[in-house]
Amino acid sequence: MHETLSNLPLLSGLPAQVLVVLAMVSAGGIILGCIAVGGMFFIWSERKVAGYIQSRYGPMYVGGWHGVLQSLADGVKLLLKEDIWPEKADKPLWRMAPLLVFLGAFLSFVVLPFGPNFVGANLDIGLFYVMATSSLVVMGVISAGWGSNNKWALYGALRGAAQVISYEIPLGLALLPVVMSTGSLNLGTIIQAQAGWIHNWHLLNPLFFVSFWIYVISSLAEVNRVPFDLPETESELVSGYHTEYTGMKFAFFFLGEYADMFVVSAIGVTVFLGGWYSGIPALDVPALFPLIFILKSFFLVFVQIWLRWTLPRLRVDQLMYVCWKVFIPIALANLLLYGVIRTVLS
Amino acid sequence: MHQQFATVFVFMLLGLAFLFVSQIASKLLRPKNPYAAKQQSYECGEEPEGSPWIQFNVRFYLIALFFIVFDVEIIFMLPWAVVFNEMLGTVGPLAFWEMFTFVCVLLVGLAYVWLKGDLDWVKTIIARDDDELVNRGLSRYSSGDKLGKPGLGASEYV
Amino acid sequence: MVKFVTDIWDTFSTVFKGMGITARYMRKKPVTQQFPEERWALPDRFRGFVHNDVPRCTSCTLCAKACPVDCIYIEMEGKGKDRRMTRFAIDYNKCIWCSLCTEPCPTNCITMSHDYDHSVYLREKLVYEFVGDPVIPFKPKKAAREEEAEA
Amino acid sequence: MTDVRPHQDIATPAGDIAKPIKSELLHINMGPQHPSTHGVLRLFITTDGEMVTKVVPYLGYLHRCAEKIAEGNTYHQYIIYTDRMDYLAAMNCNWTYCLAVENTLRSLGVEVEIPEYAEYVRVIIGELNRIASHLIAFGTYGLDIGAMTPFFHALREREAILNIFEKVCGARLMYSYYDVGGVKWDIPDDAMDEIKLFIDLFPAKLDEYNELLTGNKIFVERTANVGVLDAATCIDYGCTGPVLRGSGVKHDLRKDDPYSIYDRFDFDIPVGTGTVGTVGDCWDRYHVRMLEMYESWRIIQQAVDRIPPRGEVMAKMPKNLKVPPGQGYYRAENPKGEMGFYIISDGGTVPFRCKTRSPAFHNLHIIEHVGKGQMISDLCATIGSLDLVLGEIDR
Repeated sequence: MHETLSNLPLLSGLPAQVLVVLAMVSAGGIILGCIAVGGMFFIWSERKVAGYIQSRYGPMYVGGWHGVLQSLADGVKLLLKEDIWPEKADKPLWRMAPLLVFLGAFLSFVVLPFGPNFVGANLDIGLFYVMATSSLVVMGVISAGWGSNNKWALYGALRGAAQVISYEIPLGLALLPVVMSTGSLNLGTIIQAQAGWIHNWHLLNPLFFVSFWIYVISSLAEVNRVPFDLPETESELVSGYHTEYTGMKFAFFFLGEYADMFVVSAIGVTVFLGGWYSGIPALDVPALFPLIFILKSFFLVFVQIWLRWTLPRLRVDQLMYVCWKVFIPIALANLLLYGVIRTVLS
Repeated sequence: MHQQFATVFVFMLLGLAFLFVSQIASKLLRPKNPYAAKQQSYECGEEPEGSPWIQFNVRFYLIALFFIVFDVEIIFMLPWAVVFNEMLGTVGPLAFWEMFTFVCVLLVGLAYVWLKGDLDWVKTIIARDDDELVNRGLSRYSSGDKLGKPGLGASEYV
Repeated sequence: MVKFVTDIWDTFSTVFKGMGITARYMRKKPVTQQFPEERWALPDRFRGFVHNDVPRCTSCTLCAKACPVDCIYIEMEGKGKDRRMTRFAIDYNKCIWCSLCTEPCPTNCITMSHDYDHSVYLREKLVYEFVGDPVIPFKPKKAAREEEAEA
Repeated sequence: MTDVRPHQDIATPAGDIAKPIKSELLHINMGPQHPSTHGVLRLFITTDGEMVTKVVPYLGYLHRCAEKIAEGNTYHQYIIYTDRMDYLAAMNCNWTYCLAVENTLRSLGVEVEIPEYAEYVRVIIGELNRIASHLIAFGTYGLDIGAMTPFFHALREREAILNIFEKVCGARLMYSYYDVGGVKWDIPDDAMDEIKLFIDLFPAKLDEYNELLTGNKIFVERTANVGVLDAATCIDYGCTGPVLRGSGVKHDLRKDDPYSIYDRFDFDIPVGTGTVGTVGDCWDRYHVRMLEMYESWRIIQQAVDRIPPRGEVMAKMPKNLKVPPGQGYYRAENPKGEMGFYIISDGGTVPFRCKTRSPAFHNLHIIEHVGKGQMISDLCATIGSLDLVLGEIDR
């Protein structure tokens, strides 16, 4: 990216190092803006989808057409909201929690490959990096729950911890066959393996079919969405781990959650749905790559929203049952089966 | 490569900057009117009974142990998965059978904890010394005894 | 093992069934109304704010007696020909829209109107005074009463 | 009575006895401001991790002294207070109270002849309100389990019923429509058309609910075998209505002790059968309500078919209703269970005492018994399956 910057007339005289840093900062700024705008868009679309599923309109007034700016108005409202802190809270932990949740989601965006050249940091261990940063969220959840000195929050945090760490295993195991196939953890390389016609997508490869389903369901659990939204079960735990948060702190939890939704969807698109490729070679022009990638990710986000407004939620022991007795054995079997097939075929 | 990680670092700084800027902006704009009732921990509109910072019974603490085992396993498997293709070419089926053995050993472990019942939520209220439930377990789906003390004041619990 | 597989199958099939229903609703038009712009056509019997038509009020206090929450205040001065109604007030803080007051009214002057959105900022403003200066209560004419009886 | 379970029950599947884990109990106020206590119920729960070891319900956050108010209001005036008991089925509460007054009058020698047409109107409106109440029960139960959409779908159909009620009596929640001796107004033609339309459309909606929630595997797993109440316990605690029927007891006053004109209609009493779990679990109680909506639909259909031409809707009643000295009790099957009014009269225009037997009050207290040893999520599911209305519990 810094090469592009060096071509700009204003910046052409600057030394290369400065340009590199400038490139990093501008990339970060762009992604930050995308998260804020994208997060608001997801919140708005969630409310609209929920509305239409439930035979009502959802937000309609702010911003003219179908209340598109409702989330912005809510954001401004949250910015102006009084910050209420529980007197007995463990202040440092309590203050740190929303930052961790947001940061965990934000850091994952660095490696998301929106296009061959539209990537913040093209890490060779991209997939591993995403798995690592997304577990930062659980730190935030735990510190929120423990720090707020609230019993419901405590329940939410402990459930969240058990859930997120458990579901990381099937999530990782589901991704392994693809890694074995492509021989790389670099997200760009994984996408390039799916170039060409649509049947090259890993989703349509029968060997990866089970992996895909395990990934999609586990990713729901990773981002605490229905039917796995146990950390914030609003009907049982009032609001779960963010019961005690108001104003901007609450906004960060919210934004973090929606950013996380996008991250897992984007990883799903990268690994299984052909990333930035449209599936039709004629359409694969570099200018369209980010658009295709984002549209596909939006589709997966939409599926998450759709599921949320359809399903009841699981109980905490059933959640664990599904993870340890269904997904992990199936994922392991799937992995071994894939290994056997590859070995035999070679 | 270093530059890539530097990017990650710059991102982190940017994220933190964003967080702090918005917090400070909010601090400048928002009203401030704390009082005792507002700052009470939320417990459905009642005064909180005791502290939540207790030795909490995490039934699934065993799961945490298994998690560590399995997560380490995934970390071992990731590099293997990356080089799996190359190894098929160089060492042949051995590339698979090695990992197969490794996974099988872990599967035995999983089977063991599964059969032992440690993957089940312990669906009992365990007998406790400091409670009226002394030496008595209640199964989760049983209805328990009918002689609960009715109408105890909340103060009697703390 | 069979149960394990059928459970997974059941889960997927019922989840997809539910998603089918919700997907169907996503395409349907919502049934709700955009309240301030679109308004509900109120049925004839709608029980809105109680309204008193003072010129026809005989100040007989039957409505006040019928009210189960005592939200109608009627005050009078004088006797016989000098009788004046000085106050007829309804406290909508208390009113429960039961329409019991309309039943005993001899002249049908107290009615349930079709108004329903009288929001105010102060509770005191919900005490509606119907009488400003003292008024002479309405005296139904005998002829009119006979006509009514015939009808 | 102490029920010490054999060790197999508390054992892990492999047969080991669970070993004590050192941990402390957590005391939590669940409610009055809690999303799943259906109002301002306060449950003081003691938990050991996720497991609830003790549940104590505390009442009175919505207490309005309804029974005391009855002693200062005439028999007519008290009707509007019965609206505010079970506010989700206000028509049925009105009806029960009017039945109680009428039957007290009858038992004391005053003849009350309710017109045939009024009886049909009472049945149609009462059963419509039963459907409306069960729709709320269905919707909020979905909320308790975590599904939000069924709630809105249920509200949508409930709106259709409320529109009918609005045309019939002018109010959408607090109807005060039934009167001692009949009903206050007849059903206008447009409302009758809407009732017929509702009859046509409702079964399809019911099927949709079943597809969306009842059959859902996650829902079944959450509710089957949870909060099991056996028939004997239910009877011990005085539970009635869907809670009792969910435990397999075929008890419905509309059949067992027919009042009004229920003996003329053909309908069944659904009972819990343990289709997906044990008899008397949450799913059974929930499913009984779903089936009851269908049965109510059948009753309305028959009543609409057979309703006589429009006539008087009120019996000849004195303007100032006085009940001779004496007493009387009458009960009727409300959506939540068996509601009854016990009226003592000293001969005046106001009752000397008017005691209410409200179903949800009796259904609630079983939570202390069944909540023990459940998980918090199950407790929410159990509370939801009892279908509590705090207005009626606290009165």
